[in-house]
Amino acid sequence: MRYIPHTDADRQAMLEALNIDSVDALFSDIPEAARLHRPLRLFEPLSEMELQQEFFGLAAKNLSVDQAVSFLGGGFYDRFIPAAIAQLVERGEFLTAYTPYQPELSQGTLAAIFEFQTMIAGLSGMYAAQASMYDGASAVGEAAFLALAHTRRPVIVMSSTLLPDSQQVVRTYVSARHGEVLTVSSVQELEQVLASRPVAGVIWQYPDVWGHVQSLPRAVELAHQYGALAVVSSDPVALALLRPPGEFGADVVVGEGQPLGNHLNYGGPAFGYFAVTEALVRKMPGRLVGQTLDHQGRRGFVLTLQAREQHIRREKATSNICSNHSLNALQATIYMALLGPSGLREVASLSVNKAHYLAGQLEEAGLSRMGSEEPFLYEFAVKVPGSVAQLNQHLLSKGILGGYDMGRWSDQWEGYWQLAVTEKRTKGEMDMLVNEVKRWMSR
Amino acid sequence: MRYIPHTDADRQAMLEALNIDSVDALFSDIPEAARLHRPLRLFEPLSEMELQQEFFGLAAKNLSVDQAVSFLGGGFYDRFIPAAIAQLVERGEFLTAYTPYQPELSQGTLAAIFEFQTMIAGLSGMYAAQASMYDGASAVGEAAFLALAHTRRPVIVMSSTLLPDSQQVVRTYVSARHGEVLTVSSVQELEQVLASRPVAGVIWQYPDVWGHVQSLPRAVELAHQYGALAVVSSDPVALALLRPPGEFGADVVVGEGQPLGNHLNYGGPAFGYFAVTEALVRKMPGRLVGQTLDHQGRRGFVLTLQAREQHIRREKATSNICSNHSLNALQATIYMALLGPSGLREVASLSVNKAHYLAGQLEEAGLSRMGSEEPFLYEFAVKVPGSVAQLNQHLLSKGILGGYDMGRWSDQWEGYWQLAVTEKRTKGEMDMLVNEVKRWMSR
Amino acid sequence: MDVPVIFEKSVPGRRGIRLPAADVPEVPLEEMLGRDFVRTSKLNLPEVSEMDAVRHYTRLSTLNYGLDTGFYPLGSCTMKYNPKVNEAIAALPGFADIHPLQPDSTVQGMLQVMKELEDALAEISGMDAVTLQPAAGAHGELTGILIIRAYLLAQGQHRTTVLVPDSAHGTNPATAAMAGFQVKIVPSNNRGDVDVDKLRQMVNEETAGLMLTNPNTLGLFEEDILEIADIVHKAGGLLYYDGANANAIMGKVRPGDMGFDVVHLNLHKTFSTPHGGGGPGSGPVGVKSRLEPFLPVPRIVGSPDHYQWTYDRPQSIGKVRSFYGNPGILVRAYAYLKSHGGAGLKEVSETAVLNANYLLHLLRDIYETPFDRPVKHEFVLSLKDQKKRGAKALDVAKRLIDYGVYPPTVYFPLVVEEAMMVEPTETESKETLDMFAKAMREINGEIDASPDVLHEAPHHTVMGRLDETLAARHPVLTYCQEDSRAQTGQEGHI
Amino acid sequence: MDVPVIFEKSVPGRRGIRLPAADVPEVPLEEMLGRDFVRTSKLNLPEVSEMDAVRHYTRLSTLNYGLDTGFYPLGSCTMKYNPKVNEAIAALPGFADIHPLQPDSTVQGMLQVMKELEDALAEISGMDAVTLQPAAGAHGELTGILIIRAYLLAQGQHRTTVLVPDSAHGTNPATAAMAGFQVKIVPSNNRGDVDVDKLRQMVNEETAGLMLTNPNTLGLFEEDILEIADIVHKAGGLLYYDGANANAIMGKVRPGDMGFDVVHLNLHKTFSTPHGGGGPGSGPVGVKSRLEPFLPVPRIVGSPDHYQWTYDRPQSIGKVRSFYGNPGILVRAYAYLKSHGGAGLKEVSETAVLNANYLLHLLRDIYETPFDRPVKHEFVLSLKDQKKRGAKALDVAKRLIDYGVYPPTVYFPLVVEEAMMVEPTETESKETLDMFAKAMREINGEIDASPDVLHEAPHHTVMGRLDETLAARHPVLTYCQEDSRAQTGQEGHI
Ligand SMILES: Cc1ncc(COP(=O)(O)O)c(C=O)c1O
Ligand SMILES: Cc1ncc(COP(=O)(O)O)c(C=O)c1O
Repeated sequence: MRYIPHTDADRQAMLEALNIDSVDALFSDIPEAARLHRPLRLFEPLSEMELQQEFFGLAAKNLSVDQAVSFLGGGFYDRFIPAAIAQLVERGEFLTAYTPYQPELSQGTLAAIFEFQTMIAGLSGMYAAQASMYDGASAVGEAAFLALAHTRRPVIVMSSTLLPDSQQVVRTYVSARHGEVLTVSSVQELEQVLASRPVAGVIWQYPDVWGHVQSLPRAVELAHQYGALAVVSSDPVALALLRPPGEFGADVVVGEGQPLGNHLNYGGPAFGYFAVTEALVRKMPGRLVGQTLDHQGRRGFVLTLQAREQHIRREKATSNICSNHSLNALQATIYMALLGPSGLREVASLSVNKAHYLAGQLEEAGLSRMGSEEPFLYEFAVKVPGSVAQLNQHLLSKGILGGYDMGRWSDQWEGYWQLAVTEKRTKGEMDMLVNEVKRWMSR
Repeated sequence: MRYIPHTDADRQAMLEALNIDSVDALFSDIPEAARLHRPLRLFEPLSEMELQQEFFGLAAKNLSVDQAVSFLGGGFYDRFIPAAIAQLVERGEFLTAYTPYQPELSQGTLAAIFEFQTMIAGLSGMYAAQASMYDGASAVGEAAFLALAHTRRPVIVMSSTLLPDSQQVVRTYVSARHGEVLTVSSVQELEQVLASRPVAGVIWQYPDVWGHVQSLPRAVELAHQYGALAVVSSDPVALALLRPPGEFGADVVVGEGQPLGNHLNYGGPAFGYFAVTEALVRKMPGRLVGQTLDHQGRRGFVLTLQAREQHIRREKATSNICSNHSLNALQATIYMALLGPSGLREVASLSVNKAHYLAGQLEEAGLSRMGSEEPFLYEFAVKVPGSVAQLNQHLLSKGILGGYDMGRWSDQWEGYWQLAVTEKRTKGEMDMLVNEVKRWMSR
Repeated sequence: MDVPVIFEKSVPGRRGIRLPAADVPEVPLEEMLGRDFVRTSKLNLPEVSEMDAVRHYTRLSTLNYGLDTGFYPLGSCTMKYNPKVNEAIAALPGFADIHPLQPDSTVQGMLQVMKELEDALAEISGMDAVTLQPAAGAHGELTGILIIRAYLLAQGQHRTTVLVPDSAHGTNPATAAMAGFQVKIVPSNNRGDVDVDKLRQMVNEETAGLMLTNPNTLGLFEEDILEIADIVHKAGGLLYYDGANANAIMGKVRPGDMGFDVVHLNLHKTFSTPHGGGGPGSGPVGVKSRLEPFLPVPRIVGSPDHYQWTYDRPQSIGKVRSFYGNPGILVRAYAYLKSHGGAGLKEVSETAVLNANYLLHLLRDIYETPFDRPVKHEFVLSLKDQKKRGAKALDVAKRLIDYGVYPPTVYFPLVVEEAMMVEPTETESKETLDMFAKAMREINGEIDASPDVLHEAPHHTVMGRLDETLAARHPVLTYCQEDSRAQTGQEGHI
Repeated sequence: MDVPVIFEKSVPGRRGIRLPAADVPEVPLEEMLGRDFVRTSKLNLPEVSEMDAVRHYTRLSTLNYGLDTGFYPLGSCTMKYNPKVNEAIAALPGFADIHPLQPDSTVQGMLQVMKELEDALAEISGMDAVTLQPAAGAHGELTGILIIRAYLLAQGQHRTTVLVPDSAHGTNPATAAMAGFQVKIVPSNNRGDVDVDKLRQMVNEETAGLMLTNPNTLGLFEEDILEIADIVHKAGGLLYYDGANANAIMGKVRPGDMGFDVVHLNLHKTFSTPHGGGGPGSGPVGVKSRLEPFLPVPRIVGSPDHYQWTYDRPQSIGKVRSFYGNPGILVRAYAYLKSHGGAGLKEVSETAVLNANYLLHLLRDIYETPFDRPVKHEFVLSLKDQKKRGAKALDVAKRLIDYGVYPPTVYFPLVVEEAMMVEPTETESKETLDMFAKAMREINGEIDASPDVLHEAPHHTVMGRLDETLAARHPVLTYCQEDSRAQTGQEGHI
């Protein structure tokens, strides 16, 4: 087979050493009744040449954002990715290593995670960050867990403007702990709920699905006033421009890391990040890297505070996470190193400038923005006169991946069209979009 | 600018250290009259993001053999390239090193070249091979030089079935040395020429442009009989199946290395190879790597026999080659290591099987093969009833890159259509080709 | 020399990647957002040139050891060769550059990959339906346990405990607890198997299920598996299969045929996707048909003409992460499956088991094997004797580094004293196994001859043994410019 | 440990990549070809698994030092950062997977790149027409010299000598000789420039031309260039510009404006394409309009609507290689140009020159500079004094390796005793230059304090100094299974 090095002679020598005739002897302890007595019903094996051809064909059946003009967002963004990242991340020493259990052979991964933790803590304005989560949504879920465990209260309150998938994951996760999840649509509602029950954590998104930011300070304040933890979910690129959640007093900041140099990958793998205040460091899920010295006094790095984790604490662990999304975090680390503070700020502000241009053009065309009294960054929603699905269908025929049909998420948002604009979109592309929208409207 | 690290402060500190106000002071020795007093008239600089977009657009204007079905050959073949090669060759330590002048920091490159020399010598059946030439055609040209210098005779005879570009390069190169080049179409003609003049070298191709092989032994024999060197140009993949030129007594074996794991690259970079008998080792152009020991007796590798080369011998050097195509040779080395003897043989014999199928189908359709009495490998030519250009145009509209129109090379071959079939072509693709040919013929 | 960090290369004002100027009017940020919402604190990212970054991360990579470096017999982790072609495939823009919210009609190739992978994993595991959503093994466990709970609840059963053998991986008890269950530990018997009698006594009407790895973490096949399944099922519980060790059984025996109701598989182990220094992975979950309604949403439905996502699953446990899982990993795993086919997978498992038994054979006269049985794809040694003679499992592990090998897992499973867990995988050659055995035998000799060579190992790495206690006592978790070195060992951050 | 070679990993019968079975009938090879033409001798390729190969070449790479490893101030080689984005661009199937014999209509994107690159190089060098065909600098030289000869012959002039300064790179005299010219060496004066008086005496009706590098290999700008051009032109000869040092002059002065008639540029130096351990490169040649008819065929003609190749150039020197040059390299160079634009290139040269002068400034009080003048992008030190004190240029070079730096070029140019030629390039930071100067100063101190440290350097590499005499005396140029080690130093192959 493809990747098995054994020659017939090797196999024979090994069987002889074991004093058996066939490998079957090594499987004799499997109960006869359980064994599979037929071949697996799968495909014929392909050589690498055939495999390449087959998968080139499959890939060609997908429309990539390199072929179309995309205005999709919702946590994942079509951002520019510097070419250097792939060529570094693909190096076998990074790509094919396991979790850095043996620090002497893993300083590359460990040092990079240490850098990552530093960058994320800085971006979010928090004391410390861990090595990575699977994605933004499960990071929100784990933050809910942390709040339940830390406060020993049973209720999680989340904003209705949290990303849809994050909301669903919070529900799934919190239900596992027999907790209750409530959704609120405003800080007023939030205050009512907090006043009515013992709330463990308040989860807010910043900027939220409409691109809004203004409710955050009050939400954090209220959470603290009622003894709940304030959990904030943020697109990390936005934090290059926005006052970081930590400065508003957030206890936990989490988010989807894809926009930091990770490919869209149809939703994964990217990574989630998780940052906390000093008080909560030992409550964080997942791996943490710390600085230390070797016996000669040289600085190096190790996995640390492992006593929190499942392999030590087992049924008493706060989280079961073991493998995380280390390579994706490495991609983000290199991305942030390549861009630096000015580059990341440029990415975000270009996106803001362009999104505001597009929003303006659409408003002129008669599509009013959701919450138009509030400022927004580079993602926003407009009300479409008619079927968003049909509009998107029209645009697709012109090579445009239109915005997200918010009605698919909730009936309440029927007719709302969520558009994200990144630094990659040009004025020409936006004008084309606007023209096609107009044309469709006057159909 | 893009890749200059200097901050304003750096620049200032350096100017101060030099005690000058501006870098212009460092250019004051350039005569005023020669200086450029206007900006260069080039383009506006592009950021990496714009650059990616621009070049994606340019690339999209080309039809790649991944999008079409190609039957083009002529020294360059659309062969299967294992994915592992790129990921190894792109490693910065290989990619961004210079010629291995400092062996202590270059053992990777040196050991790989040593392996390459071994593989090429073995494939061609020769005593030794050097580190690489620019391409097959210039390798043939350098072989002609070698023959002129070695025999001190003024005439090079080449077969008319040598690749067109190789023929042209031989003419250019030999004319530089005030030598004469004669072309012969058969071994009979060859004998006449040899009998008539003092010939330095006879250049034969094996298999030749028609895919034929049978004339080689006699050509080598005749060359030697008349005191000329026998130079053979061979597609290295063919040598996995063919008795190697060295076993027929060739003095020099050269060829185009692209088929060994190198991309088509619109003709370059690939590489040329150059192998010789023991007697001619010190006459070879280019770099050679030899085995040696370090002061602790450990085996390592160095550039050796450099006394042949331009940097030592200067105007007395036999060749001026300095940079070669090392990275392409590394690609070939890894390719040959991955395929091994059985894999390379499979590549060649699959191509043979498929080419013979196609030739049979075309003959059935009424297109007779050039030299149909002679065996061939995986490249052959057929006579097209009508305009090859028009046939190719028809095929292109069906997504097929048809064979080469030999009439473009020489009026003599008007109507001949050279087809190459590699392991990548499927029966289905060949049947499609044959059907379209038939359809075009009955237009 | 200290291990470098990028912040130390930073020079104020130095630039790597720049973005173009805007082609639209500038938005005055402070005016637009309001003062309170504009970032005023410094973005503490490094300021380096592109070449600085390339050199730094190239250098860091050389401080790492991967499968591409050499033998990596890390028990329970199935460090088999990660095919390069799968990387190239996953990087194709048609897979890497598609947005999760694109219309289904524009991602038919990806949906086909995912659907066919679901079907293949169902066949391999003997289950009826598979979800690809979980991001890793532990995540699959959580998903599976939530499915079990949802199923039981739907039957009106409020069962509260999950049974886990004492040899289980830490994620098993952690998962059960995370999902709100009480965890009860089932002891192993003196053959390394689950103690069936004890199990029989432990099950009752509270039992939601049993989580089991088979072959278990000792590398031993649970011979009584059918009886175990029977006991749990008769008590009304379900059987959960931790598929971390599936590399031993493909084409030989299927969890579904052993009686398991829910299975997770680790694509980053059995199906060769690279581990990336800790992830990403993928932990698909397969279930028997009666559990199918409870799988996470969305589900792929349709036929090769047109696949699409459906959210219409009223009994679903919901979502465990955003979108659909890790498609970028799924593509690689599917390419791996396509390279092998059914017969190929069987050969994979047979060879993995042959390699483990062969290697154990080369070591067993010197290193104690706590259970004298044929193993499956990995084995556990007990270095009790070596410890008595002066070298702990950790010392032997560290010394192996000097022999050019990544050390096996140590101190797991917990049921074996001074455990060393070796998993060679099928992609390693006989020569490599012989080399490893030779190293292990030499090291065993060194214990008596020159014990300090072991205690001070490794000797040739960029760092010697690192002080983990120091790291934990005074955690320094982020880089501080002031004096990074001084922090450590003097005053902690916490 | 010996440096490994792949053949030592070979095991008979082991397989890496396999091909599929044929989908057409098998051709009986021996029957078809005839016995005499079928290969019977063993194909001596290694038999290894894919993982073996990946590990072996990964390991070999780690024995190499590249620009991505660190500072590489190799004089005359312009080892500037090789942008990664250019690699990614060149690897796009639209560039990498197109066949040279495809119809022009199917490669318009590539032809556009090539045509626009020709135009840009013409503008940068001040020439009227450019061919992209030559594969490297030396190949460009050959092309250029053949063009000069063809031009002169077309004027009915049979001129037989080419003048080359004594400071010239070896390829210059080798090229002239290769092209059938007699080579005459022009001495340098005591300022490091061409001795104009001597030159005046040397030119005559036999003079076909003068080959010159400017700035020359000493890093000095030939101040008398206009007079030199005048002398050669008046004698009826042409001026050839070796563009290896063009990194010093972009946007500041152009060879065409200095009086050069033919120019080659090294895209693998000035325009940042990676050197690949010795190549591939690209050496386009630019000429003044009267030489244009002699450029190699084919030429690109047409307009942005439709570019095409033409072979209709009756006076052309013909071809110097197959097809059109190295388009894969041209794409990278064009991407580099597009990233910079005119102002950017000027800044490149200004910074390269600033860096060289700054670094020289840090060293000149300790290391002798034979010519006390501002330099351009590189400089040459003479280590005569260090040699007297006990350490040759080679010793200092080898010792630099221990400081983590790739050694500069040594013993070239030949006109400087114990020469060390340093070219920092513009992509290196002030910190790196300071670090290098510090190392050089420390090493200078070591010469007196502990000379053996230099003689035995390098100390931390995988190999110590290698015995080059042994290698040349008993050349072992291929791997022989029997006893590879034994060959070396006992009986040579030749
Ligand atoms: C037996 C076993 N179960 C579960 C896991 C957890 O898998 P993951 O790391 O993918 O979450 C592991 C990982 O090492 C394992 O070995
Ligand atoms: C001054 C000079 N001329 C010519 C050359 C030859 O260039 P290439 O190696 O590209 O053939 C070099 C290369 O080092 C050089 O430095």
